[in-house]
Amino acid sequence: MSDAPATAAPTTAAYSPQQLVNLYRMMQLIRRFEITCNELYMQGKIPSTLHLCTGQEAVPTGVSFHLRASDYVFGTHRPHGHALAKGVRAEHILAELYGKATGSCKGKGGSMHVGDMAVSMPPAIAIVGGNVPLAAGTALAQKMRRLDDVTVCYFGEGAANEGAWHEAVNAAALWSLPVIFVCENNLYAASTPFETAFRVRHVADRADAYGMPSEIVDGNAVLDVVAAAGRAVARARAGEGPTMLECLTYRQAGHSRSDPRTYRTKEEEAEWAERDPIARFTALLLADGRVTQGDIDAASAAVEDEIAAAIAFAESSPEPDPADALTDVFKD
Amino acid sequence: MSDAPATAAPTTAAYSPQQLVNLYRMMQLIRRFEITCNELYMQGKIPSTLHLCTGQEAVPTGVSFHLRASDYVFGTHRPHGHALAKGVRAEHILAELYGKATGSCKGKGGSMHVGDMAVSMPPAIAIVGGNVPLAAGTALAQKMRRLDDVTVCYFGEGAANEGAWHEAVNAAALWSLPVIFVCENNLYAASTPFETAFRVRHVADRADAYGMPSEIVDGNAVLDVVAAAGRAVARARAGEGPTMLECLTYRQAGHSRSDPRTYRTKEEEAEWAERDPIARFTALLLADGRVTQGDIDAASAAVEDEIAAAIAFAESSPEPDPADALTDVFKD
Amino acid sequence: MAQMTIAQALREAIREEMLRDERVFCIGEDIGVKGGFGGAFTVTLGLSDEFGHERILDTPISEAMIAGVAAGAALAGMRPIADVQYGDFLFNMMDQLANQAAKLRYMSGGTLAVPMVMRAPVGATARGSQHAQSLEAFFTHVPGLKVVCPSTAYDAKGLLKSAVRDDNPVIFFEHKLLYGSKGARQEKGAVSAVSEVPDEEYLVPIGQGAVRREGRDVTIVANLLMVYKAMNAAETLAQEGIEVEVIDPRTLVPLDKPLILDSVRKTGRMVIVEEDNLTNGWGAEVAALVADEAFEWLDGPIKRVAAPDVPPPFAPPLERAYVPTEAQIIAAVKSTL
Amino acid sequence: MAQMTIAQALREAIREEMLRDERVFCIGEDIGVKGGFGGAFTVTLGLSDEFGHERILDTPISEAMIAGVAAGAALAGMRPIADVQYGDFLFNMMDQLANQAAKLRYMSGGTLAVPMVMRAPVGATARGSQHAQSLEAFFTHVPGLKVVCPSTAYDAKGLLKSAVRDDNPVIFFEHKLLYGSKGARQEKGAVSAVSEVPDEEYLVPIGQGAVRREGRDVTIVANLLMVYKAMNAAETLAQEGIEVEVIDPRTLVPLDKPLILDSVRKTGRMVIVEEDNLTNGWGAEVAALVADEAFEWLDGPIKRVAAPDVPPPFAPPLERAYVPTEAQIIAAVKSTL
Ligand SMILES: Cc1ncc(C[n+]2csc(CCOP(=O)(O)OP(=O)(O)O)c2C)c(N)n1
Ligand SMILES: Cc1ncc(C[n+]2csc(CCOP(=O)(O)OP(=O)(O)O)c2C)c(N)n1
Ligand SMILES: [Mg+2]
Ligand SMILES: [Mg+2]
Repeated sequence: MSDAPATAAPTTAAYSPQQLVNLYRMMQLIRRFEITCNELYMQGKIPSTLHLCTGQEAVPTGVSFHLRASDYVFGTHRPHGHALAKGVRAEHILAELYGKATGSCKGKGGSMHVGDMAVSMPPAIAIVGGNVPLAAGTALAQKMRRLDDVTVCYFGEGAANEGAWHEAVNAAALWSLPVIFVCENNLYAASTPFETAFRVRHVADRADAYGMPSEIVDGNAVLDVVAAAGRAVARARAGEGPTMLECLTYRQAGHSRSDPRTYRTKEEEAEWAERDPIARFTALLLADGRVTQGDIDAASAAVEDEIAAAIAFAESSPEPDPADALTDVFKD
Repeated sequence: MSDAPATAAPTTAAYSPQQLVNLYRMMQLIRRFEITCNELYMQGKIPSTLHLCTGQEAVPTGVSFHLRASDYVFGTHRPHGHALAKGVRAEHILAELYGKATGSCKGKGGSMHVGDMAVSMPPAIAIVGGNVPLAAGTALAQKMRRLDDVTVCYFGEGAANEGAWHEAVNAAALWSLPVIFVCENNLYAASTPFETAFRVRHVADRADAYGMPSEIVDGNAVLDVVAAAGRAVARARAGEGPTMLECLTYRQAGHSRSDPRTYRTKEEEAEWAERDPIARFTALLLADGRVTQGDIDAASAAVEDEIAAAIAFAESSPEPDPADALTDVFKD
Repeated sequence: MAQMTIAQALREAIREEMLRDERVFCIGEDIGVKGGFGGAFTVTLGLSDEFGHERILDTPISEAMIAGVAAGAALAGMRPIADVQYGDFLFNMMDQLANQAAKLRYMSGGTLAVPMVMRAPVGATARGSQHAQSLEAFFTHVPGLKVVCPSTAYDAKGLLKSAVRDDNPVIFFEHKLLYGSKGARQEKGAVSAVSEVPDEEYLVPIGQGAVRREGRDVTIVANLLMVYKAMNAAETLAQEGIEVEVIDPRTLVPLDKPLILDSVRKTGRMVIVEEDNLTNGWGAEVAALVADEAFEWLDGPIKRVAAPDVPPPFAPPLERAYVPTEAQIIAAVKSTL
Repeated sequence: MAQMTIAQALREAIREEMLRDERVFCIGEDIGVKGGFGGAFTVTLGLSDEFGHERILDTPISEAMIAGVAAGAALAGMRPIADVQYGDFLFNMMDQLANQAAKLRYMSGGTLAVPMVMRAPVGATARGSQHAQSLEAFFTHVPGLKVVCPSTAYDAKGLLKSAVRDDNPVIFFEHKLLYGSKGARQEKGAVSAVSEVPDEEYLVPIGQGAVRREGRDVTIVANLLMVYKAMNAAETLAQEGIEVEVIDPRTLVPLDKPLILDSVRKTGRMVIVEEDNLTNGWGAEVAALVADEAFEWLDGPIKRVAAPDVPPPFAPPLERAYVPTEAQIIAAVKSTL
């Protein structure tokens, strides 16, 4: 069943100051990483195209709060936040975006396919909905191998109209697989508004059609995401099966590279800017008092260092040898 | 929303004796056609394989009660009943099964692809779920052309787990297309029981996920099907959009050709034999009194003549010229 | 006469056909949204203002539905132009194209027709493995489908109009680097395919190739972006006295076999250039055709220049090693002499 | 030594691999249901009694899910053997096979592997257009996939075991008329592919073809059912003094190029026989290979015998006109002389 987002103001009480600062730090890292990518893209240092997740930082941050290195995460065409939150190092992602040999996929993947098997993140899948069957597959393996690891599958609301999504979500429910389906509902699929693609009001409404529990979450309230993801991950680890989380959020940037965003209103953008997940969380922390402005500034400074280091790493890294284009197709 | 089948005993009052006899006659025609096909198959006169719909006659009979020649119908791999009810002539279907040049598809289609464009039935689609996008397409054409024709799309419950089904059902709901999705839920997909493929109890439960109205119907009570289909067809003709009808029924024969049916119990088969749609309807008619045993016998006799004529036609028809294998690929 | 990019030429073709025939409509993702992109490469930009959102129909992200709805609407009397944002996503609709649209007429004994166009952008543009493939050969192998691949604005307009009027399913491939898309949708490394487009209506018939350059020594058959690389290679080779004939098949199914065979019978040497992966690319079929029907005229081995058998890589240095180059074409031509 | 049909040999291969390696499991429709069929052609019959329903996993009718779940489970340490009831349904899972399973390792920079087997029955058996195609060429054209097509019980067992142990996605084609399925699943027009299967374990390496008959005059390359038709044709031709060498590639990717090229260098003449549709069938690739690398040794045109470019028809007389015949093979061989 799916209800409206919990409106009760999220409480910080359940978390240590360090945990709270870490949540801030990760959201800030994702935000600054994306903004930096955009600048570098504009400078022509990153080829082709980019799908940025600014405004959506709270979702992967809150979900990954509960994940281990051995848990699988499948990202989408908009995967930088999924990867950073899962623990892929900023320098390895940025090097991948630059197409450098030191990238997390040796430059073969690129922005839409960042991942790092060192932290159990396969290449992000840029076929909308295409990652869902794969995620059901890793979850099936986790179940058959009697592990208590879980799989997280991110998808945008637009993916819920793909056939592969339907087939795999049904199988996950049917077999009680340890997978959490995390919908980042940012109201648009490229230029297409939610209502242009759905007659129902919520993606979570569809979970019922598979007999799968679901929750609708304020995706811009990181502690709400932490709480909901905590319930879902616990269910999965306990062998109680999958959960669908619909996180309501908003993409502050364009869909990809220089998207003029003329398909939505400035008013709507302004409204959502009000609900910026980082600003909201910062205000909450300062009101709460256990975390000080000093802690936040320190975390922000650390993020700047990490970003600067990532740029230095990416720019100083070697390009792949053209001959490598022919390797890594088959494993012998 | 979907509720349990209306238990109220269906009433004949709304229909003329002629209409009632016609319903009987069509169910009897389908029954006798299928039984005859099986005999001819056993005699080696029909090549390859057969999917018979004995026990399910009430569904297409009740649905087609409301259809015109210009309404489209898409059948499944089990299409003989869909075709007969839509008005494809028994002789043209049987000739098609024999692979004769006089078949409704010139022998190019065969049992799994019977159809006849003369009555707006494209070849049945043997890719499970594959007919659903096509049906949304003909319905879209009907809507764009401002016709008040409708499209009927039959599918077995097993098809509801196909991605194409999901994508097309969503589109039909989204665009309010004049299509009726008729699920023949006969509890099994080949050897696979419903519960092995679904966690939900009803296919109709899924209609909610698309914002589409649905009804669960006793698929072995022809007047229940007539009534539910009447509501759905009326909505579609009035431009009010699609409906999903889940007709609960049972396949009395095996899945295909000589299926030993060892995946289900004799008890279950016996229970459903009790609910045989033709026997039930006959009893209802005789109890009701407006239709006499004589009327029924006359209709049955007419059916036997039609079957005999169909066999004579099929057997006396010429085989296709081998050279025709190369024609009908492209239209110039 | 107007100078047009391929994106403009395709838009004009769609406009004219929609004005000419009310049965024609467009269906796809992000093709008509107000304030949107006009599809992934601006081809339908502005058309929803002119024709409305029923005839420029935006869909959910449901490729199998798009293809199936187009096929169903086509058999019911409409003439859909369907749009997929990247050719790679044709795999999501493969059943509807290869099992349904392509086979429906045949299964019906020729009693129905499926006049639909499926437009698909192909080509590697540093987007990585899932937004870069050239997929022609997956469809030349499907009986019942026609396959078109224009390389100039003139051909793009004339062939799209012919495809819309064709009574059969047509897979219409467009190369991302040839669109000449402007603004937000401009592509790095794009090649100008701008050409003169007559003001008066014209059609380019499906099934006719074009000789882009005459030559007596070696025949090159190349499509889409590779036509331009082949022309450059031919130019370079001419300076060395090697006269290459460059043929742009323009459509792969039906293939203009006489044009190709006659050229090889003249030159006795053949090189095929495609961005598609080598093994079982459409070039293999052209090679097999020539090795059968023009064998006696062949004076040297048939060479193919194609992408290697790897997925398209992302990093530019790797992608440059993936996409066939002029140097490879020149070397291949010489190896046939 | 035991005499086995291909269905039995495949079942034995699965049994042995499942006993040997607990990571191996089967996934598909109707493969393990109690009292059911053991898949469309009885290959997994009885295995769920022995291994249980978790390791012989029955699925909903969801091909994209089956392929994607197999790929996902494979990259997470399992070794799935996936099953599709008819090869034609591979189109429903094309994205998961061609965009995901085939590309995942490459996109990851070689940091993961996808050891899965996708089993698929092919061949025309009077079931009509959607249950009859031969689909090899759709997959030989996908970099990252291996393609296997055994024609004997011995090869079927040895190759399936090798496929299960291979660290890459393998598409494993089986011909409906060669299974030798019994009882309810017996096929009209079946050809016996029964062969001696050793009691002790053995593997047949992926990538090695087999010479089925030696000959000096003409080389025939044929796979699956066509191997038998080619052998019969060779027998007939021998009576006319024409000595044909028949090569069964057994795997199409990787292809045993040396075996084929050496044979053509010996005979100077080549005929390719496939049930796949002619245009861009796998035979086109073999022809292109030979026209390039063995050109100097060729003494005549390369001929292909394949299904015509039409969907598979239903009626037996039409189907007989569709499936390549011994007479066509004999004529093709003579036309190369
Ligand atoms: C199968 C497929 N169809 C279309 C696309 C093109 N495409 C890329 S992103 C996108 C929109 C996705 O929207 P959503 O799933 O909501 O994710 P978001 O971009 O909003 O994060 C589309 C249509 C694709 N990559 N894959
Ligand atoms: C895409 C696809 N997958 C699998 C099959 C094989 N198959 C044919 S009928 C069938 C069962 C269909 O069950 P259901 O949809 O319930 O229809 P029913 O046979 O019960 O009428 C299956 C799995 C197919 N024809 N198409
Ligand atoms: Mg979105
Ligand atoms: Mg059923």
